Amino acid sequence: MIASLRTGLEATFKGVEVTDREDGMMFVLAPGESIPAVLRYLREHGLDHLALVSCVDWIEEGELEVVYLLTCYMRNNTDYGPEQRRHVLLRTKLPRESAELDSVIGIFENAEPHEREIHELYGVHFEGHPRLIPLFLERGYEIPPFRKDFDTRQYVEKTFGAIPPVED
Amino acid sequence: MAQISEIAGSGSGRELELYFGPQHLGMVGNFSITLKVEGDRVLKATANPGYLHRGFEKLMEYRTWIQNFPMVCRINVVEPDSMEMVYAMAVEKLAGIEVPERAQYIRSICLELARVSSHLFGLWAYSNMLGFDTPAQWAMYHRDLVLDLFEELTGGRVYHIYLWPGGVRRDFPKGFRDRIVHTLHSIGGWVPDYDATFFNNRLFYERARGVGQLSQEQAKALGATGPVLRATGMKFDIRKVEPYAAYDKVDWEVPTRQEGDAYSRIWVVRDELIESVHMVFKLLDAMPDGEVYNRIPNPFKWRIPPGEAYVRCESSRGELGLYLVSNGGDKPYRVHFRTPSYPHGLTILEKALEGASIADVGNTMISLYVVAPEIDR
Amino acid sequence: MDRNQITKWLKSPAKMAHKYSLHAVYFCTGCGIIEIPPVITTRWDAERFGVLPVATPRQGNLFMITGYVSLKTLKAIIRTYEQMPDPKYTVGFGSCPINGGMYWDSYNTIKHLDRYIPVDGWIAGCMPRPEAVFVGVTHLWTLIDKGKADGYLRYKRYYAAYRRNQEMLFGELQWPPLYPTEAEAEEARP
Amino acid sequence: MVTRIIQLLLSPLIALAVGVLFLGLSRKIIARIHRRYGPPLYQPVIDVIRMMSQRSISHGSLFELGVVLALAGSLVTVLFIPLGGTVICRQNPLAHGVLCPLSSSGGLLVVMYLMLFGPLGLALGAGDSANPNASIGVSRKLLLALAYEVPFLLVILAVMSHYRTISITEIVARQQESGWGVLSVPLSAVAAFLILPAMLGIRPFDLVSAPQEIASGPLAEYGGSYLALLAVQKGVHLFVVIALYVDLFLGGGVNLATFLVKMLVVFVAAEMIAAVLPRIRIESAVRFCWKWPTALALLQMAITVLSKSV
Repeated sequence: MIASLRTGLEATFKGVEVTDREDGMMFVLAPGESIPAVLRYLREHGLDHLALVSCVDWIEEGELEVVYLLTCYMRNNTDYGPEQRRHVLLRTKLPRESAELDSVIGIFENAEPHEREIHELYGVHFEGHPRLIPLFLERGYEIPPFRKDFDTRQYVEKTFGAIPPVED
Repeated sequence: MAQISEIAGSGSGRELELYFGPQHLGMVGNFSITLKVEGDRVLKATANPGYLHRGFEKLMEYRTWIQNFPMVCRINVVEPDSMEMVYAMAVEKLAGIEVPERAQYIRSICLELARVSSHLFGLWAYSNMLGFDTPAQWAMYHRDLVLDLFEELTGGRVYHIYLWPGGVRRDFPKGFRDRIVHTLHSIGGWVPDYDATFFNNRLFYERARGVGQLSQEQAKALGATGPVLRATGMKFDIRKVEPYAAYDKVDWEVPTRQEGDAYSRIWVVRDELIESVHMVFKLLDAMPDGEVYNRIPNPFKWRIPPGEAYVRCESSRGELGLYLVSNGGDKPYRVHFRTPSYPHGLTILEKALEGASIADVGNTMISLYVVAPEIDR
Repeated sequence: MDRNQITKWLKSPAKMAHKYSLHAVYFCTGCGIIEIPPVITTRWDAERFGVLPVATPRQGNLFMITGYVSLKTLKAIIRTYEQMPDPKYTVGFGSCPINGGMYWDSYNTIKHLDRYIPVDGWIAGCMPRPEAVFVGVTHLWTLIDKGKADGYLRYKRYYAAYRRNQEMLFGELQWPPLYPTEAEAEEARP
Repeated sequence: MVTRIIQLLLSPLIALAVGVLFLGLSRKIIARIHRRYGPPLYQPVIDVIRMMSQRSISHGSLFELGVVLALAGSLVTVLFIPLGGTVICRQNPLAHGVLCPLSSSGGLLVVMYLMLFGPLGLALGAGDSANPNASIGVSRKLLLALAYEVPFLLVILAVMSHYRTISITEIVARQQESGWGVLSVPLSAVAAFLILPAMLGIRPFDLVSAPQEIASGPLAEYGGSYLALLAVQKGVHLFVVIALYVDLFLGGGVNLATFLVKMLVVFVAAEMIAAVLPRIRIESAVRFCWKWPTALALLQMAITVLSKSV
């Protein structure tokens, strides 16, 4: 089934690049607008566990890369096959200045906090997300703190270093 | 008894906003839930994390590969060893380091001991929440016995920094094997007492039955793993699905339950605890002699070839994954931990608390095995 | 109770009662909280010395800040601290509240806790062992005896400076000042 | 007259001392069951002194009034309860040797009403603190009072119709002549023991002040000297409930010492059961109280009424 996944993906979607690695990892690169469709396709073809939504800031290329990591749950209780060891890594590249993506909550419900987190820490806007409010942070930052051009050491010196001791 | 809860509900007769945590005796960890309450019923629950956010993944980008070892274990204070394990595995995968056979066994033993201590902590938290003070105190004492083992092995009670890329930091000290066996036997001897006071107690059944119930379909859709998923009847365990360390070398069972409520989750935890103890005995018997670590290059000049890896292991709370990207430098380019409490504490908790009684808020949260620092990172 | 304690009890009952009835506000601010359950349970049993966790800040007089303090937590800490009735004692637990510890370059944790609320004593280490907690408590007894555990008085005296530091971090605070600030005190003066 | 005044002063003092001692004892017993050393017996005294010396924050006059009402209610109840002693002269209530300053007036019915002052005062004060946890705690407390009042009333009715009097002194005297209440109204005694933890507010019925659920409920906003007074009130309430149990079913006491020994036995038994049980939900508490204790009390009442009318 997994072998057919590659051909199926390439046949169904335009502009999708699939690469395989021998350790069981499959990399799928898709354009931003087809992400929900590809995710739905993958889900229908057995990859029903969205383990992680992550984001990488490739500052030199000027791109933010959003990564969806998919694996399978078991079909039955004796199902310990190589298929379970399969990881599919779906990624898409977005321009750093105007990073926007469609929300996938309709397909994987547990993507909701992940998308909120990426919105907060990387500044990617997710269209159709019901509550893009801060998840972790208390104060606002000019640059979302996980981007590579946010220098946390400089920031710490500027913010916390400026606060004087109370009594000496 | 619906009428009585309605009477209890009409006591105040209006909607209240109630903050459960962060400063709350029923809250394990620095976490907060905002509850919209009518009388004794929760109408809507909103998880409010971030009290423990330190930006770990950002900080790790500023530290070299080896400097990150003291960092990773601090993400989850309850079970730091699986954090070390997953980082060591990812680094080994990217750098292509082999691990000696004996080190694999020691790693497994270490992780299982950590699981025992973590489950005992969970048992403390859960029974303390319900007001079962006596078994709670015992569980905390027995956890301390396991921590004593760790202290002897690694020098630290809580943070061990023991699992190392290329193996483990040092071999077992002399006579350590007997002390493990002795400690685990003395904990095992208390299992009948735990059963009598807690697990077979009728009141535990009444408090936990039907609380935070999830069907297997719901659990899968919401990304549940670990005891939460196994309590719905699926034998999904990374140790079996994608064996690492020495878990494929010994024979063991994955305990499950069918109902998917707090009661079955805590029973799964109990069964796992016993299974882990048995597994340690089997691993100790099968352990070969030999080296315990392969030398790594000079840590100050250590560069790891570019690439990305997703590795996962089974912590006591579920699937713990690490997405690691290297750009060929001396520091990681991007680290992202997939922690099991993340879906449990944010998505599932909000779902499970809708319509629950206030008496069951902490009950549900702890039975979902949520650890706050794992969520916030 | 030995004999010279009885004279102390007769001389200053309030001070002695504060020493032997330290009710700690149960607030898990960081990973240091992992060593609190062993301290209060069977093996170390802090209740022998009257140390007991309580549910609300109104009932306590000891505030243990266990571990790193993120910005969001600091807000909760300040509010909790201000709700506690005087006299109250604060103990920083672990390296992180002292100077940031491991997280010295984290953008979301504060580095020096004593710049936002007064601290009476520190227990250093990552993690401090349960024994260290007991040593810390006995040191706190000495401080109370000598009248040096005066964090709550310092908070009142330097409230303007503390409030200024808090506002430097958070901007406008949502709650009113605990003590009248200098400007208000000026206004109130006839 | 002088004896009366001395008694009026003495019995609340005994209640205060013994009640607070019982609080300390309960902590020690539970610690020993946990395999801990436990705090010293006088730990509650230290706590009360400490709270008294802390700054108290008030939330309004009702907030203060509630505490006073609760404590006063409990202290007044003590005056109506005989604390040991033998009746000397049945005809002249004033000339008896029983330590009960107000034995001639009221009796069981007054005690029953006065015992409601505790919950009501707490409800009044906690309602004024505007803390949601407190109001949930109060609604639980009133519901729990409703739950245990039903079997309690039935128990008292059975006792009253068995002895054909409402005077507690009289009941005690009759027991000392013809055997304890445990033997003559056994089912009522069992029922009363079952609801004893609910009346005392200890496990498994400590859902009112459940610290892990609603942050100590009605007490959430109390601190300083108010909390000290409420701690004392808890001790006195403990004393009242157990003293009443001893008077109704264990034949009071020949003198104060035997009376206190009997109280100690009842209290330790209740605490040991409490130590191994968890906290239950309010629904289960109400269901429990209206099921077994009520059934037993009803049965005993039917037996008593039938045997008396034959």
